[in-house]
Amino acid sequence: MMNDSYSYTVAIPLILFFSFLIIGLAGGKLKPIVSGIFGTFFLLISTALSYYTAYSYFFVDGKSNGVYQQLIAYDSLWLQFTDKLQIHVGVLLDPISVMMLVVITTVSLMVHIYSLGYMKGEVGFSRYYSFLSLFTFSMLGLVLSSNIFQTYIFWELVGVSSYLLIGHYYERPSAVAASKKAFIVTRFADMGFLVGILLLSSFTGTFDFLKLTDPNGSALTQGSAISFLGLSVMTWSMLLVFMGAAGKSAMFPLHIWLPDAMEGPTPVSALIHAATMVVAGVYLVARLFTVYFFAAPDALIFIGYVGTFTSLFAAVIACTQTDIKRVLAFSTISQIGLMMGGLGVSGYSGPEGLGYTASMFHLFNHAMFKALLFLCAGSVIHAVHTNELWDMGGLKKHLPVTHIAFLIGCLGISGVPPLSGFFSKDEILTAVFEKNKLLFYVQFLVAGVTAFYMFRLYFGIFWNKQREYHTKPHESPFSMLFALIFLSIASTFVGLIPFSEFVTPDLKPFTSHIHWAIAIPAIIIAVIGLVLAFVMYRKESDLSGRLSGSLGILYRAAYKKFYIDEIYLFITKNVIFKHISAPIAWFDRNVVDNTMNGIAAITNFVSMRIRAFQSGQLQQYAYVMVSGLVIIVLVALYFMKT
Amino acid sequence: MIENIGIEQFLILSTLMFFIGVYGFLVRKNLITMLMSVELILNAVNINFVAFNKYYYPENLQGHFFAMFVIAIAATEVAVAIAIIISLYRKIRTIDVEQVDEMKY
Amino acid sequence: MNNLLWLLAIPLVTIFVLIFCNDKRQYRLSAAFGMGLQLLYSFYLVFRYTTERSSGNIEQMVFMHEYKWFDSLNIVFTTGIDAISLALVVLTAVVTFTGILVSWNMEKLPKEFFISLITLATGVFGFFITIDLFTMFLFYELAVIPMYILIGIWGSGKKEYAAMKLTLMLMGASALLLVGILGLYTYSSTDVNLLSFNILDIANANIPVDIQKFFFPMVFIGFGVLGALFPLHTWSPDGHSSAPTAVSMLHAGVLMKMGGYGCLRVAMYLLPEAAKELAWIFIILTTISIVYGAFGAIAQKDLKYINAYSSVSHCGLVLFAILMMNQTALNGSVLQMISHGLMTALFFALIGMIYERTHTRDIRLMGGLMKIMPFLGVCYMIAGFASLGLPGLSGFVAEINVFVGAFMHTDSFHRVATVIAVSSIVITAVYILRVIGALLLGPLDVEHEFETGDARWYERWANIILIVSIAAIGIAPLWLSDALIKSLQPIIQKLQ
Amino acid sequence: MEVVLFYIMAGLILVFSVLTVTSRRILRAAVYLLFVLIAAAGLFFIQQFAFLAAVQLTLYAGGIIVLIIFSVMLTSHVSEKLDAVSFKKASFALVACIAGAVVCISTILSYPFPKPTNGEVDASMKAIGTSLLGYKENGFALPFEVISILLLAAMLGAIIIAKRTEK
Repeated sequence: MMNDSYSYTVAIPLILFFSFLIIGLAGGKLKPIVSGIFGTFFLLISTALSYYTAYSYFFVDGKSNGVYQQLIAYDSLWLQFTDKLQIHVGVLLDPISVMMLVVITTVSLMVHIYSLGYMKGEVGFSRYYSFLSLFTFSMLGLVLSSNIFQTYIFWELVGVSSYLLIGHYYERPSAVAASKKAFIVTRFADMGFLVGILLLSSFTGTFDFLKLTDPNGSALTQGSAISFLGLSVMTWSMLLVFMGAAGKSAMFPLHIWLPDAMEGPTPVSALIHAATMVVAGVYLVARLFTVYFFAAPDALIFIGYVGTFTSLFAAVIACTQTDIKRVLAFSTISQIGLMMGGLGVSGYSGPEGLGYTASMFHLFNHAMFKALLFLCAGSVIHAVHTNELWDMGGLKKHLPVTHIAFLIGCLGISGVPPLSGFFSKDEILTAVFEKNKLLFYVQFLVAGVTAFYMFRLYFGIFWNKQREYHTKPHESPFSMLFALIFLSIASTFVGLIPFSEFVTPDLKPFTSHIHWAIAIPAIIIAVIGLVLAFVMYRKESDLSGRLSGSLGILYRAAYKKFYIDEIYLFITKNVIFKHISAPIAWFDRNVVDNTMNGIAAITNFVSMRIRAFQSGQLQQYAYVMVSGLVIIVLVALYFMKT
Repeated sequence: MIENIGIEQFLILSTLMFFIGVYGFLVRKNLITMLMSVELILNAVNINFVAFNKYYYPENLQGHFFAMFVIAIAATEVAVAIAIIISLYRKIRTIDVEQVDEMKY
Repeated sequence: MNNLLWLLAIPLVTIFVLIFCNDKRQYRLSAAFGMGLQLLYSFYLVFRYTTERSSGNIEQMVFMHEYKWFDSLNIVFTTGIDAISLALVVLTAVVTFTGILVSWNMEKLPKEFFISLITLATGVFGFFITIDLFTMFLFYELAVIPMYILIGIWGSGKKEYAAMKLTLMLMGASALLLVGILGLYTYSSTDVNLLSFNILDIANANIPVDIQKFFFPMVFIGFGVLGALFPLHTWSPDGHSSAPTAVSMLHAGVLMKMGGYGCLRVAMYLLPEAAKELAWIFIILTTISIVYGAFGAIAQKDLKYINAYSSVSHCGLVLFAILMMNQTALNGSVLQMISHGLMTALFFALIGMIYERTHTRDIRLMGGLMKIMPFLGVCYMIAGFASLGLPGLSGFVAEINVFVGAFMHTDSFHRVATVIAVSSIVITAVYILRVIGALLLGPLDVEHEFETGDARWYERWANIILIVSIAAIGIAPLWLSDALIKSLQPIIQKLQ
Repeated sequence: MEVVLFYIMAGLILVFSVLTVTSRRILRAAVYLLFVLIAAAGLFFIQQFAFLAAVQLTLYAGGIIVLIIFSVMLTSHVSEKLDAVSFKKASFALVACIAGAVVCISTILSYPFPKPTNGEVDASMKAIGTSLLGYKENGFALPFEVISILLLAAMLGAIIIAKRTEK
């Protein structure tokens, strides 16, 4: 449905594209701080526009007859394959995209402001801001996509901006390797995504989200009938699309790039690798939820299992890591796993769609508190110049504001009421409980583990024993603290938003309540985790060492991230490089090329033989000529008499 | 008179002379002697021309003139050939045909 | 002004002027001026073409002119363009012009260099504007021969070997091609007096399927060698790596496109029935090409070799798309030709510039160049992103057209081939990022004395022109793609 | 009379031809060639081509042989003996030549030559002169001119080739 009154929304991403171009092209000539302020200013405009859009969509005219409308605010033809199959670039407004607008612009704005302080004096400051603009532009483009191919386009663009930002410190080999890994792993997943799109479009004949996700439309019924290897084609294509989503959202086993991506500047981790880009996969599944639910329910269940498994897997690893950013990275993976789990068990209409709503709710909350946690971590790193947990301790006196903000973040993620995480996690657990008991118990456990590792971090950084620091740690500048305070407030209160009034799979609002029967055990297990962490890490003690020692092999495996990286390394280095690529290069040089050279050599050889006739001996030529002539005459005279 | 000699005799004579010339051309290694063999061949041809003119076309002189032109051409040929032989001799101090095999491959 | 012979006249006059120039300044200025003029003229042609089309001219070819050449065999030099050839003409003009900018400081025999380069370009222009098989063949040869001289004299490394190999393989291919062309000529009409080399005439002739099946492989392989069809691609790595910068650009950027264009315009268009029956063989070969080139590129250490193998992969995609025989795929193949032409020209230009400063092309010996030559570094990254198909740059548009088109076939053979081809986007990412990582990023290798200094003005302009073209197609592909689709209709109708 | 003369001439020609190609002293070979040429001139006389015979004597026997002898003297010693011809080479050449001769002679003998017309040949100086400069039927003005150009060209060529090149 076209709606012209929202056509200004196209400016929300475009402003940032221009910001990218201006800062990117003029970057070298501007004073660094000027490009920073430029970028922030442009983003501020976008943010204001987004808030205005959200306000008018949710509270003024988004609803019609009690149902939220999917509005096409802008549409233009970008590329035409056939008369029917076209790529449009457009703006689709519906509850989740408007919600994402708010999330992205808010977090991004905070990160922009934060970075003014954090990145001050770094080389490549302008470059940093131009890439931030590029990223925000692409991310906004992604969520506003009206077309699955448009999603793919921006999907790739966020991938590349992530690559560029992870590799910000490009002189550090580890950063280069990490950025490369991130890009290639997600690229591999995107290949699945692309094939999924191709498969989907070839059966439904459209890329358009509105046509694809229309529950009464023809798109959903096509392709379900044809099956391949026991699953319907629709299921296959949706699984492939999920592969793309899993790559971006770091689902097991494609999660390996995210911890390494922490090589990038910390604000980047907060923006891209915690709040926005990594949840793009969740967003994509939510965007195509109707298709999953009606045409590929098997794929949906699969997503639920993958998400839940990943959340446990990552949570366990998070308990053993000592790099604070990596702990947060694994925590992100774990939380995204929960969101995927929530989506996987969701129903479609009315309160059955709680899983969907909860998942989006959690996405929203997670963006706030995880960005907060990362920015706090950034503030800590800024103060002590190390990422290593055991090199920190006793910082609560030096960094009071950061301390409080971090505490709020930890409480939020652990699901302690009345902070935001409590509400969304409770809804997810409720939804899972009603659908699948196994998944419920796993997620319930994850909630406890989450509280444990988060408070392990908290106590490790801020309590524990005071360490020796090269320079006395000091609180961060105002721009950074402003972002921390803003996000703290947000994380505290966003949980009170009645999300089910806004975001539901069938676009019809419903009212949800807190299920205390599930909420209370969840709070209890979170508190248990908290207390455990308190006991083990409040003061320096050998308790944790003894525990890890007694767990032995399990602990080491978790510490080594279950050797997944090593497996990948083995596959890429030994299998692909050594046993495919190098042999092909050898084959090309030695077999294919030598065949060609061999043909040349044979020609050469033959001609060397033939040239012996050309001896330069005049008499030999004459002799051949004479005898040849005689023979020809003989033949002509005696054998060709007719 | 000449009627007593058949044209075959002339032809056989010239054939023999021709092949003697060819034999010389094939076996003599000295370029000058090869040149002489060529002269033999040319002369053999001349005899044929003249004989045919005499026996079958006495009313005009085509064979006769051809023989004359052959003689003229033989003269030019010898002149050029000897020039080549001499300059060759200056260059490589030999006129042995087997040594003159630069023009190969 | 819309006589296409201008496209030949301008370079020829430039060559003529060059003959009378006598110092380096004059050579490069006159060469750049001539080719700049050519570039402007090609833009003017685009403008004329669009006005012509929008005024309702729906002829297959516009701006047709005929010049009787050899009456008794009915050889008529016919010029004419549609959107496909026009796009390639503009590509050629862009690449030639930037090639001359890149060779601005050519030290060795600059006059002869520019003359040969422009001669080569003339051949290419002629090839694209003619719609007469005989002259097309003639221009093909005209483009290949200067290559031998250019690589043999101005090349580096094993240049004689590379030049010989390249020329011999292309000549061998052209022998096959000639047989094919003569075959087409012989069957172009049932009346001996009406035999014709004109593509449009031959398209109307009904050539029997058996005959088509005989000549199709010849024509396809003949052009395919130029388009680096596996396993006849081996001239390309050696040739590209030995050639001087501008020649690599022109060669990979434009000459290899002649292969694709020929396959499309001659093999597919004139021999459609055989194409349908025999396509599967070549689909297998091109699929191998795509993956094989990409894997081959991973293991290389020399920048030019990496790029040469990447060209094998990308040109494989061109031929792959052509064989898919539907509108989207064919459109994708033409877009891929243009896109690959631009980005590979950019790559080779950059490699040349980097080589000038580092005196090595071995990626193991370099590192951290971004620090000392940021402009070239950024350009290289953009070229890399275009190559791995980043949206917003031309490579993406071409690739999705190819993939979507190929996937429209519903049988599993085509689909499996397509999925394998799609996998190349990952492998491409691997080698591109590997090069970027090893070359531009990481710590600066201080053991090697690199000449510092970022791009000079002419290098900047060459890069900027190419990047702007790549981005223009990548951001707004619709106008180009629509024009191409219209021009592809006659070919598609034959193939259905 | 003519018959006897013919056989004498023919005998001389054959004998001296063989000697020309077999003699190992080059100067002698030249002299033998001279005899062959003179004998051939004799044959022309027998057939009443007096002018041709005269040309043969002056040009061939006179000019060419002298030229050859000069060149022999320039390039080798008078007393020098050439190497003997290798048996292999000689036998191969002989086989080819005899085979050729046999083929030709057998063809000649088996061919039924028609009876000669026996007309008188008018080889007087006048007839030769008019034919040679005539440009109508039976006129040889064009070849005559061509030959003259050829001679000129050969003269120039010979001078240039034999000219000592300065180093």
